[in-house]
Amino acid sequence: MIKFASLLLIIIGLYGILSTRNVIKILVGINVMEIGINVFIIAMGFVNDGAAPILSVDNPVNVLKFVDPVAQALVLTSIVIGLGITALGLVFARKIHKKYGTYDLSETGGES
Amino acid sequence: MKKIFAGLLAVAFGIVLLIGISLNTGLFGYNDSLPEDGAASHYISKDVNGKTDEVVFGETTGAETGSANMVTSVIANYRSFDTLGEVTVLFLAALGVSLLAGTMDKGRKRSGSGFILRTSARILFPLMLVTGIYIFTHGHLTPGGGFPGGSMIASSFLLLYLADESFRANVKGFKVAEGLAGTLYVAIGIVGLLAAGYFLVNFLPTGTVGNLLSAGIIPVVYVIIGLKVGSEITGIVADMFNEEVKA
Amino acid sequence: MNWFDILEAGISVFLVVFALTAVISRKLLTSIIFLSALSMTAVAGFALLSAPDVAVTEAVIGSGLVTFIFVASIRNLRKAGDGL
Amino acid sequence: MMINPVLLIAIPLGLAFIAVVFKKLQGWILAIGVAANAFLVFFVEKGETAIGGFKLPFAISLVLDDFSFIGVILVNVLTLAAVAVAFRKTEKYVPVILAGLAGLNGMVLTGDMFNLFVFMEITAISAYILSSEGRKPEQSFNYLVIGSIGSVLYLLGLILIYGQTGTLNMSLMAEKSALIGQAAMVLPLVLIFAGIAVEAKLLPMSGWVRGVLGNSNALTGVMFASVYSSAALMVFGRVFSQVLIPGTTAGVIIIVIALLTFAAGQVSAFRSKSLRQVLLYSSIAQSGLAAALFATGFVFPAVLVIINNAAGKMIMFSTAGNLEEKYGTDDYVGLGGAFVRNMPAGVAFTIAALSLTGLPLVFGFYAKLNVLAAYLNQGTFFVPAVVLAGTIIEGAYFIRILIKLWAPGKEGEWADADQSVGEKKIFNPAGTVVVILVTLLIILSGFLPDSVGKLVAPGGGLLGDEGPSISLTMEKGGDQ
Repeated sequence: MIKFASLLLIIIGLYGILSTRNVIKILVGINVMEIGINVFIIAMGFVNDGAAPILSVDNPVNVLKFVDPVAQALVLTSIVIGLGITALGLVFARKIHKKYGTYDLSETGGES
Repeated sequence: MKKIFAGLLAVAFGIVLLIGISLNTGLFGYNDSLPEDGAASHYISKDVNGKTDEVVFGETTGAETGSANMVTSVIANYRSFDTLGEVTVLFLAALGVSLLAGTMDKGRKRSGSGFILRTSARILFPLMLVTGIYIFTHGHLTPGGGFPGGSMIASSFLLLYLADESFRANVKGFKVAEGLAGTLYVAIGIVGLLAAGYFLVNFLPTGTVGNLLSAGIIPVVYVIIGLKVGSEITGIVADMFNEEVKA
Repeated sequence: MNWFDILEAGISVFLVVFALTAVISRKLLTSIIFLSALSMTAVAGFALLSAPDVAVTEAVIGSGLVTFIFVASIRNLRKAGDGL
Repeated sequence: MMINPVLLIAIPLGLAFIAVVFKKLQGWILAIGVAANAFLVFFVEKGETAIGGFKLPFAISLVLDDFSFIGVILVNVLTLAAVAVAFRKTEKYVPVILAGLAGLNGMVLTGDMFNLFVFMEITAISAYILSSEGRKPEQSFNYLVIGSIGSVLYLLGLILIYGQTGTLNMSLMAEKSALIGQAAMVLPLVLIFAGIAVEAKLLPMSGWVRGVLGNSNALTGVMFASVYSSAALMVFGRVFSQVLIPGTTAGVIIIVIALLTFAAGQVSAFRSKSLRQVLLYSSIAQSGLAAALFATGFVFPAVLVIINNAAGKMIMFSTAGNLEEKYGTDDYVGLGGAFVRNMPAGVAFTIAALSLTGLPLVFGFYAKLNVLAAYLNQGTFFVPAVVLAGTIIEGAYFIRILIKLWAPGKEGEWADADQSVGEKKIFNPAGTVVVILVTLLIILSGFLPDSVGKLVAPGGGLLGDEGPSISLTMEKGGDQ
């Protein structure tokens, strides 16, 4: 179910990006897509009734079925990349706001 | 009009996506076990280099990676190169923000921060700082690691920032810390290259799985990442916050 | 229908509802708030799928810092008087 | 003394971090970093080196074979050229250029698909920051949006393949993905294609090129048009002709999109007025051609096209950037006679234009001939026809520019003083030396094509294709 929901998130995020001219709304759309793909990766890496991949005092030995640690490593990297891209996008948004007085892309003369 | 066009395009993309994935791995349900000789199962049983004896928490010594938290072992040992690349992405983002958001505005008037915010900030700041440091020093034992730990430190500075009138993140100090942490990370890689012939190799002993100093260079790498991510995000926050007030 | 399936269904519904609201809402502040709510639901999803590392990171970065920098950019809108 | 290829990534990265600490020495740090990389690239150890001391299929590896050796040389040498040509403009962007250089080297060298994603992100972010030099924030924002969508799609495609094959290592993934059924592989292939297509300027994802390259100066123009695009195309080549060989359906989709990009690029270049717009559309067209060649498995001709495009565009974009800066206009009607005033730049630009069109006695001729011969040997006639038509259009719009810039006066006589623009030196000394050097290389390799063929593909072929499909050496009985 979560796998299907995360795919819907990616589609909704794409719709969010394409349907608006407001810079901040586009960035929200990008973040929705990022969250969608991150949840999808974890859902792909999940194993039915698998345990969190951490050895600890109560499950010291690799006997249980563990969830895929590689998928989680990929998502950790992807989340922080998403933060970096969003921060940069917001700075561009600010410069657009300073130059054109609005967050709306339609007044910026489009393809110059 | 634009919305309808966007809607159609998104729906078309969605249909292609869902059909393609149903052909590929199916839309519902999860797999029952990891691909048998895939990378994941080797990372879990820590037998990539052929040492196949059982890894027991608290007893095994000298395992490939001493980290009990397998995700940390993947991030800081098996695929440490990804994390180095990852830290560079954040480094560039912080650099871009400071380049494009312009310089700090000296005389900025700020909306006064309420009494409640100031006192709660003083109480919360040390707590968040300590939690952040705890998280990234115990990255190889408990969930969480360099990234959340570093961000928590940044959030604690953010809180202080919001609350305190005169406090101004000494951005230059953070930039220097960020640069040094980055250089240190690359230096560890090069030392590994010179010492044992592989870039970013784990040249410290891995000790017994489970106790604090048990994972070779993982704690060192995670402390560096924690400091670097913390200073970078504080830099982003400081630039964002100042610029915003001046705009 | 054991507890896992119920939780899973609930999180899936919330994910889609929050995402739709974040994308469709007219006011910027509303869409940012629902983005933050979406991020928190994702944290719950990660916890359910036994990925604690990712849940901690997404909580601190996703709902914490991303929401902050969005709100920081929106705040100067109110000063500049642009329609929210 | 052979060095470990990882140093090509570690040195610029370490220097980028140091450059933030020592603000005052940034100029020197950039010069040292770029020069060191351009020098060390020729002493790099061939073969596959693992990172982190773990056995290969489960560790990240850097693969240096003949194919990525050319990519690494292109990236490092052309970055040195770009920095030399426009050194004044780099003082704000020293850590960005160095980190970008590390990302580019990583992209070309890596043997791991997720590591490739991370390095593509590093290169993309450094490109977004460099594009802000063009004073058009909405264009940089547009580039960021398209780049983010591309990276999400790439990640989605990669995860689907990882779910099936269980590995991220390129060579292991190549073996395992060959066993998976055609139907299951179409979507992941198209998704990964969409991810790489952004940086490689291919049609559906190349909306950003006009805004970003249209406002580029001498530094960013050269970086985007020759350095970044060569790296992206080499990555496209490695992924689609070695790791995920497209089956019939996915292959047709990719080839059609690539050829459409080629055709659309040539036509738009013909119709555009400003110098940089002509050049950026020509770059899109060349990327389309190279992508089509890779998708059909002709690796050697594709690499020749990339080298030809990289060298040519380096000269043309640095000239165009400097012309725009000095004369203030980018419209080649207003730049009439500019070349008469700047003889070296004019000659270099002309040679580069001839080489891109593929006229004899320059390197481009050997590249274009290999492209046509590869297709004709394979027996397809439609694609060479498209390529030839595109070349004719390309010749038309380049000749039109050259006439305007050499002899704006009436028909058939050189530009006299009053018609041409004022006397302005457009290249700094280092830039002139670099431009002349590259021009000589283009001419020289035009005269000795087969030795260039041996240099590019010493083993007679790249990534398993059959290598030079035509021999131009004068003595009878060439090797083919």
